[in-house]
Amino acid sequence: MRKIAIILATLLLTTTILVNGAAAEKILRIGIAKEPASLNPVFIHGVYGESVAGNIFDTLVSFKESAKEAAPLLAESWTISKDGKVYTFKLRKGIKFHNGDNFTASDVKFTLEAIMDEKNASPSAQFFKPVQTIETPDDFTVVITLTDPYAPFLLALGSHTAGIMPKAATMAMGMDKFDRAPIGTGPFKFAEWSPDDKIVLTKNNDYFVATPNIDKVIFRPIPKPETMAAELLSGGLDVGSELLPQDVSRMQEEGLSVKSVPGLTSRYLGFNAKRKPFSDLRFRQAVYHAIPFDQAIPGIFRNDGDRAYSWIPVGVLGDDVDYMKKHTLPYNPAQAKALFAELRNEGILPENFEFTIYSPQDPQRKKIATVVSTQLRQYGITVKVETPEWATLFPMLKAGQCDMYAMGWGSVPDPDRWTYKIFIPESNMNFSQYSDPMVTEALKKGRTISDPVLRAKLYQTAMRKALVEDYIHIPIAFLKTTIVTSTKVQGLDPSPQRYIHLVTAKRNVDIK
Amino acid sequence: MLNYTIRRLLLLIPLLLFVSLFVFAILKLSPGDPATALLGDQATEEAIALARAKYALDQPFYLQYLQMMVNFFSGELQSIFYKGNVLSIVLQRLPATLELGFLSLLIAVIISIPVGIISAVRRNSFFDYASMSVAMFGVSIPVFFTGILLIYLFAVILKVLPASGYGGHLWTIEGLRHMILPALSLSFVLMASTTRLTRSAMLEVINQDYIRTARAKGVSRFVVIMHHAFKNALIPITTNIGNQIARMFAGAVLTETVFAWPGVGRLAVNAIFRRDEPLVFGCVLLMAVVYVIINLLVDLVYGFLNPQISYD
Amino acid sequence: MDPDILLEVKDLQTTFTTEDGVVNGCNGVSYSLKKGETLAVVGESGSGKSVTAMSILRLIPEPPGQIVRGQILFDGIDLTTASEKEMRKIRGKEIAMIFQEPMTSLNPVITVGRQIGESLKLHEPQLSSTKIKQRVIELLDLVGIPSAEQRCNEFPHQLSGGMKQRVMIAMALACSPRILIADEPTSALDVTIQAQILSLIKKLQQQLDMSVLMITHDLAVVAETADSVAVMYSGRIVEYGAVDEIFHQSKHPYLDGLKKSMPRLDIEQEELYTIAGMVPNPLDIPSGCPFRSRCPQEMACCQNEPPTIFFSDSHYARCWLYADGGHHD
Amino acid sequence: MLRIVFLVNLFLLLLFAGQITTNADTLISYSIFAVITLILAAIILTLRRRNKTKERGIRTGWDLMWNKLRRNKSAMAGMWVVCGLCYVAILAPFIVPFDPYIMDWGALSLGPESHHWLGTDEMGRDTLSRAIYATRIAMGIGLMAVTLNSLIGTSLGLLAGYYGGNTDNFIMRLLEFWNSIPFILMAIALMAALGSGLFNLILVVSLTGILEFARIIRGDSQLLRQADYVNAAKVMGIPDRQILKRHILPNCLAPIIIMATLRIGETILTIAGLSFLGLGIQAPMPSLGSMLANGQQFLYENITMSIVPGTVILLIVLSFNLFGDGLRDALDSRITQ
Amino acid sequence: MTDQLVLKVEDLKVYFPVKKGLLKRTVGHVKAVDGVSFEIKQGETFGLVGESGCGKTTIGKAIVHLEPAFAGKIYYKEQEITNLSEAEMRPYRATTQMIFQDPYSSLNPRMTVANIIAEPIRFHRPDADVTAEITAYLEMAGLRKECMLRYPHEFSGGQRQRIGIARALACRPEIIIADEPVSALDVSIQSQIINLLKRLQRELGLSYLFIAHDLSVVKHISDRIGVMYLGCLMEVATTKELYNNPLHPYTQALFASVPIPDPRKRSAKVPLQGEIPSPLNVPPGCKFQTRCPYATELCRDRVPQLEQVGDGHLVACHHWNNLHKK
Repeated sequence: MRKIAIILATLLLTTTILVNGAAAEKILRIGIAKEPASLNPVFIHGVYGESVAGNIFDTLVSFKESAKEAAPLLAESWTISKDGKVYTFKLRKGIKFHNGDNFTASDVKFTLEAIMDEKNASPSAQFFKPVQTIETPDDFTVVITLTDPYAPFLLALGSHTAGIMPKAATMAMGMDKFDRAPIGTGPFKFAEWSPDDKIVLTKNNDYFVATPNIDKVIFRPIPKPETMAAELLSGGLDVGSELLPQDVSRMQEEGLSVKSVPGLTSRYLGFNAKRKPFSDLRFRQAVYHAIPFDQAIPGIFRNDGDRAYSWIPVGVLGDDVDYMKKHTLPYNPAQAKALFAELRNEGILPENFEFTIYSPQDPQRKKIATVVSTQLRQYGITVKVETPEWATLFPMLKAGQCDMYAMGWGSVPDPDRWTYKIFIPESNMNFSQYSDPMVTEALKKGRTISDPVLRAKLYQTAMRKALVEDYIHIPIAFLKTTIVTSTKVQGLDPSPQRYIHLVTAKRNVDIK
Repeated sequence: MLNYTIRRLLLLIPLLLFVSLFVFAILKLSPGDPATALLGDQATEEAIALARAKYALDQPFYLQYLQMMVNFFSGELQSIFYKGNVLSIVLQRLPATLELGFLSLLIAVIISIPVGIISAVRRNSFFDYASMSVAMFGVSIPVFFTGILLIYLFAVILKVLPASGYGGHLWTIEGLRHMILPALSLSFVLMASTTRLTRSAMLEVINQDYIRTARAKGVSRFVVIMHHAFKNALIPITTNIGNQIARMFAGAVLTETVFAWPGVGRLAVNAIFRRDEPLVFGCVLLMAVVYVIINLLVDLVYGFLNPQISYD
Repeated sequence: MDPDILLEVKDLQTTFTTEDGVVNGCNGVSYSLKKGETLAVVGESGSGKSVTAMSILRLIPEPPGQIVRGQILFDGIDLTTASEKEMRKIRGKEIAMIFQEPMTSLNPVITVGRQIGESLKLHEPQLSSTKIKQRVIELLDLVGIPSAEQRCNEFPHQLSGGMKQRVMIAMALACSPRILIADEPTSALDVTIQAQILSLIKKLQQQLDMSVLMITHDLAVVAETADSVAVMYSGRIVEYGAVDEIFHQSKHPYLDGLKKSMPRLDIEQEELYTIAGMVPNPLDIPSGCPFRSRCPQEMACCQNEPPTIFFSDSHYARCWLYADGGHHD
Repeated sequence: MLRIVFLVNLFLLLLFAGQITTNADTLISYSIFAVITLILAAIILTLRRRNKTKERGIRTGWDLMWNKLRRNKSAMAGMWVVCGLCYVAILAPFIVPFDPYIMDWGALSLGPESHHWLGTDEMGRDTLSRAIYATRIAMGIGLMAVTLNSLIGTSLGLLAGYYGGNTDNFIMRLLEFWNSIPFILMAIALMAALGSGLFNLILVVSLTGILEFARIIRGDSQLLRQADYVNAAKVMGIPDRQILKRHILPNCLAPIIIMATLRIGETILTIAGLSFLGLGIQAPMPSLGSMLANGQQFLYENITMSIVPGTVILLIVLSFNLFGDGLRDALDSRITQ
Repeated sequence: MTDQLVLKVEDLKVYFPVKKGLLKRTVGHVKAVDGVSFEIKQGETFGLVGESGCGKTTIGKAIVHLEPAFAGKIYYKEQEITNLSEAEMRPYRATTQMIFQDPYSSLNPRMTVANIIAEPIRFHRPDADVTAEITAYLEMAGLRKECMLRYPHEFSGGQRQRIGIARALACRPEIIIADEPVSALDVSIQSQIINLLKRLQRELGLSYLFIAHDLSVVKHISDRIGVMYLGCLMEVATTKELYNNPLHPYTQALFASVPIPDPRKRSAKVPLQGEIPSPLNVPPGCKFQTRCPYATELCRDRVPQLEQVGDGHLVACHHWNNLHKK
C-alpha cells in the first residue's frame, strides 16, 4: 500500500515537472460540446462542423466580422444586377490551397455545383435552389445567375457550408474521403482527426489575410459541460463554449476571461396545429397563461439568455420587439383554469388528458419541457417529457407527430432564415404543421424583394399573425454566445452564431 | 486444449448470428434513421431519400441484413457517420480502451488483492472493517460521480493531473498522466468487487483441509497464506477479473463520457445515438467477439491455475 | 516420568465457543505415548478423539477453539504454552500428522513432489534442491508408490484415494518424525486399500522406530494395530488399557455395548445388540457420567462424576459400577 | 419487537387517514400501507399461535438463519435501514414537506435552510421532498426489476440445471450470447427502440445479469438434482414439474433471495448510470440518478444537490448490500462475490 | 421367504459415454455395470458387495430408472420394466423403493417430516387418510408421531435414516433397494438400523437389495450375496456358503482384508496388492487379473463367465477349481 502510494506520488511529481518544462509551440486548445459530423463543406450541418471548417476554408464573401454585412474574402469585389438575379464576383489572385493548388474560378464553380448536386444530398442544397447557372468567363471571374431574386443569397455564399474546395484534389479523393482530410485556403490546415478525441489544425503560413499567430489549434469534443469547466479551470483548455451558466459565473470569479454577445440562437415551444386539442387556439392560450415564463426563463437560462418575444432576433430586420412584447400572454392561472374548463366542457379536452412533450437532451430545453409538465400537472393534465436523441426526434418532428415540443433555432441574421422554413406549409421544418395563407404569402414574398422597409413589414405581418394571434409557438429565449478563455488567449471574441473565428481581417488570435 | 479452443471459437458462429440478428432487429425497431441523423435538421425530404438510397436503407430488411453480414465478414462495413471502414475505426479506438482497461485493472489488482488478503487473514479486525467499508462505498457510488469528484480534486483543486482526454499511449508520460484519473475512477468498482471477492475466497480457502496439512508440516503462517491459500484463491479471483475485463469494454461508457475519452464504448454509444447502423452493427459484433475471446483466454488461464481442469 | 514416555497428555480440556454456547471438545483427557508404541484413541463421531490429537499440534483453529486446561508434555516442553515458533519446529519434524480425507488434505494446485519436499526444505534447510528431489523420490518409493519420479510432478487429483493417502504418509514421514498422529487414516478408503495402508503404517513404524497415535472409530482397526487403547465418549476417556484388556476384559458398559453391536465377520450373530438412544448433544451433556442416559445399568449415583477405577497398572475405566473396588461379572 | 412496529403502523395509519385525498398517489400509498399492517398483524398472530403449540423450539432453517443474521451487526443495520427506506418509500406522499414537483422560482438553488431543510434545486424544487419521492421510485423500480430479473433468471437456471443435456446447453449458450452484448449498449439500444417509459426502463434493467443469476441457480439445481431426496421423489414416481416445485425450487430460494437483495443496489446504480446518459427516468419525475447527474453540474454552486441524492443512493445500495452479505453469511451459501 | 421372484436382472449393462475430440464424439464407454444378472425372491435379502466404483450403486439406480440401462433386462415379477416410459412405469413405481446412504442429503431440508412422508401417500393413494398413515409409518420406522412437525435437520443421522425408511414404506413397496444405508452411521446407531430393517422384512415380507461395502454388515443381513468387481459379478452364493467357502480369489482377498475386532486373531496377513483399475481403462480378460495372485495367460485372454459350482453358488473364475483344491 505505502509503496504504491510513494511510487504514484513520485510519478506524479516527475510528470508535472516534465510537462511544465515544454512550451515552444503556440497551441490553442478549444473545447466544443459535440464532435462535428463532417468537415467537407458540402456535407456540413450544424454549428460544430461550421466552426471548425470556418478555420480551414474560406468563402467568397465573409460574415466573420459582421453577421449582417458581407465583406470580401476570396472574392475581391462583386456586383449584383438591378433585378437581383445576376451576381458577378471578381476573385482574389495568387491564393493557394493548402496542398499547393492555385485557387481559381473553376474551384468555385465546382464547389457550388457539388452542393447543388443531388447525389451529394447536401444539407445546404436548398439555399442554392434559385441558382440557374454558374459561369466562369475567366479564371478569376464567377457569374452566378438566379432564376428569381433571392435576398439571402450572399448569406448562403458566406456561410461556412459554402467553403471553397480545390476541384482537382477533391475529385481525386472523392467526396467522402475529402470529408476526413479537408483541404481549403483558410488560415489553418487540417492535420489530424482522432474521432471523439480531437481535431488538430496547423497554421497556414501562406494565408493571404494574415499569418496566424497560433501554430496549432486543437478542437476537443467534450460531451459533459462540467468536465469542460474543469478543464478550463485546470488549464487543460484555452477556450470553452456552451458551458453551464453556473460554471461561467464561477470561472469569472476564478479570473478567467468571460465574453458574451447576444446570440443568434433561440429556444421556443411549439404546438401541433393539426392535432386535438392543440389545434384549438384556446388550448394554446391556456397553456401560455398557465406557465410563469417571466420567472422560469431567468431561472433556467440565468445570464445565458434573454426572454424572446418573436422568432426574429432582436436587431435583425423586422424584429418588432415592442409590439410582440405587448401582445404576449401573461401568467394568469385563473384565466388558464377557465380556458381549460371551457375546453373540457366542450369535449375538446378530455378528462385526465395525457400527452407527451418532446425535447432534445440538452439540460435547458429539458427544463423548459419539465416546467410545462409541472405547471400543467396542476390543471389535471399529465404531461410526459421525452428527450430522444436527434436521430429519433427529427423524423418524429418532421412527420408532425409531436403534440408539443421544446426546440431551438439558430441561423444568420436575416429574417428569411428565421421564418420561411418554419412557417410555410410545404416545409418539412414546419414541425407544427402550421398553415396560414396570409403568413405563407408574406414569407414567400419576403425572400424575393430586397427593399428592407418592405421586407420588415412583411415579416412583421407574418409574425404577428402566427405568434400573437395564433400562438402557434411560444418563443422562449434568445441565447447569448458566451466563450470562456484563459487569460493567455488574446483577441478572441464570441460570434453570435457561436462560431470560433481565429484569423480574420481584423483579428488574429494569439496566446501570450 | 487445442480442441477446446477450436470448439469455443466455433461457438462464435451461432453467437454472431444471434447477436447480429438481435442488433439488427433493435436497430430497425428504433424510430429514426441514419440519413436524418447524418444530414441534420436542414435536410430536405429529397436529400434524405437520396441518402437513404446511398446507404441502401430503402432495401427490404432481409437484404439489408444480408448486406451488413457480408460486409462485416469481408471487413467492408462502412460507417455512415465517419465515412470510413468500421474495423479500422474500431481498431483506431482500441488502444485507448485497452490501455485504460489495463491500467485500471492494474490499479485494482495491485490494491485490492493485498487488501483482500489482509482482511481475510485479520478477519474482524479494524483493518478488515475499514477496508470492507471502503469497498462497500466503492460499489455504492455511481462511477460518473466519482469521476467528476476526481476531476475536481486532482485537476481543479490540486492541479496535478489533466482533467480529461486521451494524452497518448500509456507508456508515454503525457499518456499516463491523462490515464490516471479515468483509470482510477474505473478501477473503483473493480477494486471494490475484487477486494470483497479476494477476502471471501481467501476465507473459504483458509478453512480447507490442505491448509491444516500445511500447518501440520510446520509451514509458517505467511507461507501458508501466500503459497498454499492464495494460489487456490486465485482461481475464483481470476474468473471474476476476467468477467470484469470482458465487461470493461462497454462498461466504461460512463467513465469515457465523463473524461471525454475516445474509447470504443463511447464510439458505440455515439453510434447508437447517431443511428450509424453499420458502425453499431460492427461495434457490437466485434465487442461480442472480443468478449468471447477474452472469456476464452480467462478460461485457459483458469485451466492453467487449476490443474484439476483439463480441456479437451 | 517414565523415560520411555515420549508424549504425555495431562488433563487436557479444549473448548470451542460456538454461537449456541461453549462446547467441550475434550474434557480432562490424559494419556501417554511410549516410544515405539501404538496408542489408539477410539470413539464415535463427536467423542473428541480428533480434538485431542489436533490440540497436540495446536492445529485447533483459534478462535473458536481454545485449550483451557491441562498440559501436553513432549520432550520436556509443554506444548500448550509453547510459542508458535517452537511449535513450527515440532510440527512435521518431531510430530507429524496424517488426516482422514486424503482427497481434501492435499493442496490441489501444488505438485505432489513439492508438497512433500516442502517439509524437507523447511526442517532441513541445508539440503540442496537436488537432494530434496532425491529424498522425495525415495520417500514415494518407501510408501510404495510406483514410478515415483513421474508421480512427483503430478497433481493430487491425478492420484487415487489410496495413492493420496500414501503421499500423505510420505509427507508426514519426510523428516523422520518421532511421533505420527494418524487421524482416521483409512476410514475414507476401501477395505483392500485400508489393509494396505494399515500394514504400510505398521511396517514404517517398525522401520523408523516411531510412535503412532492412531485415531479411529473402528474397533476392528484398533484390534489390528494398537498396543494400548483409549476409548472416548463425549469428550472423555471412559476406558483405557492395553489392547487385550480392552477387547477381552472390557469394563465400561459403553465399550461392552459397542463391541456387541458390531456385526462381525468372524462369528455368527442372530440379532445385533443395540445401544439405545443417541450420543448426547455436545451443548447439553448430562452431569455425571455422560453415558448414563443410554446405559442399561444406570444407577442413581451415575449423576455424580464417575470415579476412575484401576484394574491394572495400565487398565482403568471411569464407571460407578466398580466403585466398590472393581469387579467384573 | 414486531408488536411495537405494528402499533406504530396503526398509529401512522390513523394519523394519515385524514390526508387521503383524491390524489391517486396517497390513495395507493395508504392502501399498500394498510395491507402491510394487516400482514404484520397476521404474522404476529401466527407466531403467537406457533409459540403456544410448539413444545420445544422447533427451529426451521429460516429460524437458524435468522439467529445467525441477528448476530451480524452490519447486516442488521442494513436490514433496519432497508426497512426504514421501505417506510419512507411507501409513506412518501404523507411525509414530504413540499410537493416534489412544485417549482419555487423565488427560491432557486438554495442550500439547507429552515424552510427547505435540504435546500432546493436549480428550479426551486425542494430537495428533501424530491429525494423522498425518488427513493420511492427507486425502490419500486428496483424491486420490480429485480423481481422480473430473478423470475427470468431462476426459471431458466432451474430448467437448465434440472434437465441438463441439450436443454442446459441451449439455455446457457443463449444466455452467454446475450451476455456478450455489452449491457449499457443493449440498454441504450433497447431504450431507443422501445421508448423511454418507466415500464421499458424496468424491462431493460431487469434483462441485465440474467446470466449470473441463471448460472448460480443452474449450479444449485444441478447439485440438487443429484440429491438423494430428489432421487427418492423420482423413485416414488413424482412428476418432474412437482419435483421442481416442491424439492428443487424451495432449496434454491436462499441464493435467489441473496442475489436479489444484492441486485437491487446494482439496479439502482444501473438506472443512475442510464440517467447520466439521459436515458433513465424522465423528468419531471424525481429520480436519484438524474438528481445526482444534475447536481453534479452544480457541484460548486450548491453541493447539497449532489450530496442528498448521492447519500440516498449510497444508503440504499449499502444497506441492501450489507443485508445481502449478511444473508449470504447466514445461509453459508456457495455464492461468492 | 417364498419362491416367487420379485426382481430379476438379466445381463444388465449401464454404460456412460466418454466424449472426446473436437466434436465431442463418443469415443468409448465407462462400463459402470457390465453384464450383471441376479434375481431376488420375495422376502429375500440379496447383498451386493464390492469396493467403491465397482458399480453396485449404479445397479440399484438402474433398477429404479435413475440411470438408463444400456442393455439387458430388468423384470419386476413377470413384467419387463427396463425401458418403460415414465408414464408406463407409474404403476410399478411404488413397488420398488430406495433407501439412501447419506442421511443428510436424502431428506428435503425444507419439508417437515409429515410432508416428506405424505408426499408418496398423496401421490399414490390420493384418497388415503394421510395423517393416520403418516403416524403408522413413523411408528413402523421406530419414530414417535411428535416428530411430524419437525424439520430433518433437527434429527440425528440414525433418526433421519428412519424417516427415509418411513418414506419408502409409505409407498407400500415390495422391494427396497438399500444403498449403503448404514455406512454413514456410528457403530452404535448402525445396529439399530440393521435391526429395524430385519424386523420390517419379517413383518412386511419385503425383499431387499442390500448394497454395501462393509462385508460384516452385508453378511449379517443378507440371505445371498453377490460380490462385484469393476462392474461384474465375480461370485454369487448364499451367505453361509460364501463365507465358509469363498471361491473367487477376489472374494478371498476381500475377506482377508477385513480387520477382525479381536487382537488375539491378529494375523500377519499380506494384503491384496495394487489398486482397482480405472473403469475407463478396464483390463482385458478377467477384470481382476491385474491384482490376482493366481492370474495366468488364460485370465488375460478370456473373460471368465459366471458358472454354477454348487447349489446356487456361482463364480466367475477360470481357476476356481484349482484354487478350491489348494
